[in-house]
Amino acid sequence: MNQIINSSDRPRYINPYFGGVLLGLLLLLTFYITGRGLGASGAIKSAVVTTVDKVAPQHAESNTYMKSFISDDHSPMYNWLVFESFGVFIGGLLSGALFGRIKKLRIEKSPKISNKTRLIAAGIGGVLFGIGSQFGRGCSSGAALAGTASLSFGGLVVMLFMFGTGYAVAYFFRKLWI
Amino acid sequence: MHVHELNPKKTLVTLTLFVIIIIIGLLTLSQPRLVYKMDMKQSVDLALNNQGFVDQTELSDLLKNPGQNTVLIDIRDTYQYGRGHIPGAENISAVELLSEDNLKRIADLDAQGIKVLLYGNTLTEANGPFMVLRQIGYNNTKVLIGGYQFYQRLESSKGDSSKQISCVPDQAEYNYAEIAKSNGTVTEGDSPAKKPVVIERKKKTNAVAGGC
Amino acid sequence: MGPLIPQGIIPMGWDFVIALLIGIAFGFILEASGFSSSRNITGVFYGYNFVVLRVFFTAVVVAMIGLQYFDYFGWLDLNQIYVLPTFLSPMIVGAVIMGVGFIIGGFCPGTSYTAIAIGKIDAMVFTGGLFLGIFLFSEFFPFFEQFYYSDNMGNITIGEFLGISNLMFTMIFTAIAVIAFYVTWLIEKRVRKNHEEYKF
Amino acid sequence: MNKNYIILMSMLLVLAAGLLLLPEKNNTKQMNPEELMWDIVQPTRYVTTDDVAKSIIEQDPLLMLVDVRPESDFQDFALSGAINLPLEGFASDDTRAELDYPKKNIVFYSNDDLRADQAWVLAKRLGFNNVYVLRGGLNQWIKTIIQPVEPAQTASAEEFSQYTFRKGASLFFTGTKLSTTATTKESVVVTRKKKSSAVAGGC
Repeated sequence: MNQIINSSDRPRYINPYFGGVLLGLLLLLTFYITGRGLGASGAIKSAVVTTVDKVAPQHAESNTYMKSFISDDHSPMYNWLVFESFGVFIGGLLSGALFGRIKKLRIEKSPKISNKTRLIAAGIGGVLFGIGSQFGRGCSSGAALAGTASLSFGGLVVMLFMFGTGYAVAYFFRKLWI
Repeated sequence: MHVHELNPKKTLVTLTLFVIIIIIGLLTLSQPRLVYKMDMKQSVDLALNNQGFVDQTELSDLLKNPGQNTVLIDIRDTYQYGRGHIPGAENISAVELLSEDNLKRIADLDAQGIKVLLYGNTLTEANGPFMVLRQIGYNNTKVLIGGYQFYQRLESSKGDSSKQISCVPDQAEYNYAEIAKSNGTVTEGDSPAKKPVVIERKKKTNAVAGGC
Repeated sequence: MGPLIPQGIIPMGWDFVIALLIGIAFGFILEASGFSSSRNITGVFYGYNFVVLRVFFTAVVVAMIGLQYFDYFGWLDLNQIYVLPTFLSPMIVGAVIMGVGFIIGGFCPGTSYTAIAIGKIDAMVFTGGLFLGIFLFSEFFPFFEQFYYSDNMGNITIGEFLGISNLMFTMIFTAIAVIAFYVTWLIEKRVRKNHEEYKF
Repeated sequence: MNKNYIILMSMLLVLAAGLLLLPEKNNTKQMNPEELMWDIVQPTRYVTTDDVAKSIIEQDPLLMLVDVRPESDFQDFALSGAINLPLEGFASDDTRAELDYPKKNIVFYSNDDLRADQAWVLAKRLGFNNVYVLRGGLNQWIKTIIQPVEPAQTASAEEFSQYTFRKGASLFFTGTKLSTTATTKESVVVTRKKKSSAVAGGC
């Protein structure tokens, strides 16, 4: 534990508790300023609605789910979460640049699987997460993080079941990661 | 162990900042000067049971032996007070009643077993200040039914035993349902119940809110 | 005082500027904590890297405690805070689906944005998958519309559901978090002894 | 384990425990007594029977009449569109919920104005800012609206126009009584205050 490994190929991250405290304070600030928490999947939802609305407006209008997010006043992209998510991207860019993690395009995976497997898994995971986040009224940041912090019962439920399921099925997908 | 996990100093510093903010919050937390001593249930009971309402008999007794165990406080404005008030009453406005000095005085009076009787022009005018004082724990406060208007009527009818003056708070003066049923064709004097009321009303023309 | 925007202290026009700034801070913290790496994230499920748990629980505990102190000080009106409404069964189903998606995909939406920023192709595919998933959900929405709105418990808080005060729950939650930090530290030490390769 | 981590964890625990040790907060949602007293002396908290009559006739969607008398009295007679919240119930949370229409003007009335005034003080303490008292209550209602008295010949033009209005109102309320009582129970439907307007499912 006392040995200090300082090889340059090792990514340098901040202390997770430090990240946690910072994230907690940021969340608190967000609540203080805007009255609601952070979020991420909402931006994709706006993007989906916008795309469908552009490509097939009538189809979007006839869809009961999408219709509720379409307004005549402005595009669904004109949304708090879209701006916030764009900020998340920029923030990632800044941090990546600062810690020297921005490199050429690459795929991160367990050495046991091929690139193709990893990409298919990522795609399937994304689809599942997309569907799940709609049922769960938010993803890990919106429902689990911000929801639990604001003491919403639903937020706690999402957090417990999401991590619980993760542990329950982790064994079957171990090859993807270790 | 990851390299980064060996150095939680920044974390400590940040968290300490957070703690400092909270300590500042605790220190600057202003305790309100006045707090409600009654919970909602007690307050509702206070209202419904007419606790602390002083009726005509009590008032007459009080006027016969003034200054003994009750202090009268007129909460109307100085102008109205100047035009006439119950003998021995002091003039303190409702808002002033909550000043440090006045509250201390009420508490001191309570310690001596002396009551504080508030009145306005009507019962309703003094009811709010009375309820506030009671709810913040000054249980020796009372309020005069009918207010100053009722006192005036009581005075003017002095010695005239034929006139029975009474005043019951929030009493229906009419049979509303009857009037509603009679379909608007009510003419003066067709209901015996409201006859005295009409007469009474004409007498006290300056009274805005009728009743007592 | 707060929340500032709903109270009109900060005009609505600043809404999106603030959103962008908050997003930048959010993204920075996520990336700097190592959430741009899916193997870092999934480590929490295999016991070799509990960074997710640490960041997540610390953040929730700090924010939760802070919110309640702020409410106590009168700086923030908790009644005006958006409390996520609870739709119990759809939320459980959603969380289970997300759990599976999490372990297969290795990201969650927020972290995938930061991973794209540093050039991870898998994160781009994941985000594409998210897009497709939400699209599919919208398309097939009529089939489970009834289920989607079922079990509505309103804006119920944890304390209300458990029948304890929210302050008490915060204490319990903090205690659980601290215990979890210690236990995972022990687990991580043991697992790492057996594995040598953690170069991510 | 690094000593700093132990300090860190202790700090979190102390912070959380501190929440439990905080002295019981007097409910800040309640209006503090001084502010309440200031509001009590404002004459604007009263509305006249004429105002209410006008609002009812014009079907003002913002008007919410609350009868604070016992239920039996309410059954016998009530102003049209009024709901019944007897003063007894003001201690319960249900009553609180009934009054939670922040956009409406809630007018309390009783036989006279005492009970209404008491209800007003209690509601105000509970933090409802949009409450008023019907000056003179139903007694005044009958005197001025249902059975208006013609002003003396020397009275001002304003008094006469007021009298004309009252005559008309009297006809309105007594003549169309049957139809208005029928709709009394289904009072105005309004949307409740939501906790927040944020989009659901926004993550």
